[in-house]
Amino acid sequence: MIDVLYFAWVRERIGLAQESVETTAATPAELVTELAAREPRYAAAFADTSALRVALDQKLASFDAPLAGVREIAFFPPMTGG
Amino acid sequence: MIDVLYFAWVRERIGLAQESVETTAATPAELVTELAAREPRYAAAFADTSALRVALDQKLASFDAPLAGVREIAFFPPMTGG
Amino acid sequence: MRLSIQNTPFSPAAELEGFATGHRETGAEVSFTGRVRDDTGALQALEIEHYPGMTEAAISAIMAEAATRWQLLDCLVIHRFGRLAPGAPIMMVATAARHRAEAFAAAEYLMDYLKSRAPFWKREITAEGAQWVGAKASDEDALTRW
Amino acid sequence: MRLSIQNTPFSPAAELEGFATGHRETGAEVSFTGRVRDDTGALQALEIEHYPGMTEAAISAIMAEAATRWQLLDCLVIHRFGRLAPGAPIMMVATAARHRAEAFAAAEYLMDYLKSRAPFWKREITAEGAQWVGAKASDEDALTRW
Repeated sequence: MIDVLYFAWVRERIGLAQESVETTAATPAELVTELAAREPRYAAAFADTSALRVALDQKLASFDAPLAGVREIAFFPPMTGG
Repeated sequence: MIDVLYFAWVRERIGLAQESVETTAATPAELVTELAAREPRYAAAFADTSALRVALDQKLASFDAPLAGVREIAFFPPMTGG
Repeated sequence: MRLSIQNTPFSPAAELEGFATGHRETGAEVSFTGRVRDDTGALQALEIEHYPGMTEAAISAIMAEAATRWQLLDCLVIHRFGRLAPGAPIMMVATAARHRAEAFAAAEYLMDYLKSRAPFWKREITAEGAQWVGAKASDEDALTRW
Repeated sequence: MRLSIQNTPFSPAAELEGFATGHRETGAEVSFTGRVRDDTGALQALEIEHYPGMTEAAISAIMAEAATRWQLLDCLVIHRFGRLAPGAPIMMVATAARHRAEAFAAAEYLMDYLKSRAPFWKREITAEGAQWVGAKASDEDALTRW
């Protein structure tokens, strides 16, 4: 089980801010493939992962980083703070 | 007649903040030569003009700028504002 | 060092009161304030979403890096989230150092990293609806200078 | 735009109140404050001499140039002269622009030119006597980047 968080337009497209997911995905990229296969709203949110960022346990990571031991993963668009 | 102003250690060495000088000097460099010939305190202040700056009518200028028409000339060390 | 992520308004001027006092070596202080800009007069509000927990961790790490690189004597970051009116301060950074070059560089570094590495997302609200603000390539490019 | 050359103390925080308000295009404000630094604990006071008339003219020209180069929406310079205590603010600049790059560049430009082109001279007073502060070659060099 892993907590999956969505922010900004990713959250809007999926219609959820957070969910717990049962997965054997080894990387964020594999998790994206699983989620996109679920429903069109997920497929729409993950259509272009080059437009997305991912954080593992609240640290920016790459889509091919290992998911082993990670408790919280977040998907969001590039940040626009400041 | 030209008003001559001295600032910072130039003022201290000459012992004057301001004086009016009768001169036919064509440039600040010529005026420096005239003043340095007057007394040791002027010679001390003007010993190294590369350590000095000059302003003509309150604008930075070079030591070989024309003095014609200038009413106020000032000599001072490099500025240390800010 | 102080960091505040808050949904309440703040006054940059008031926050600067007392900043960096008590350090006799402080010669230079720089502050930056970002405000809700309304270029066209059509903006009703700016909504800012963030990632609680990661926001604080990411900005703390950026501040620690800046403090080390430029030997800062003090450092302050305030960033709002929630709904902001046009003209309102969004965020501010302040830096204190011995000399101006360090204070300026640290403030610009903090801003560049906050723009692209702190998990905030902005949405502009107008009469036509809501529009997510896109990240600018120039903001990402700005990081390459550090 | 506001310029004040004064021998009275000022509060940088208080001076920032109201700065750049009333411009809906303002997205970025930068302030710089220079303080009397006391590295050794031996400084009794800093005395600042200036050239009345030329000071105002020189700084006004620098501000006008900065406002043009970076399309500033507001600009403020305050500089003290006379006798200052350790820790006291010597001077401040503030700039307002649409984006942060312009506000930062204009503030740094103003500082670089104020350092080397505004007719101020500083003297440090300690128990051993008074010592004129020498100009730094690095301050003159800083102008070459503009």
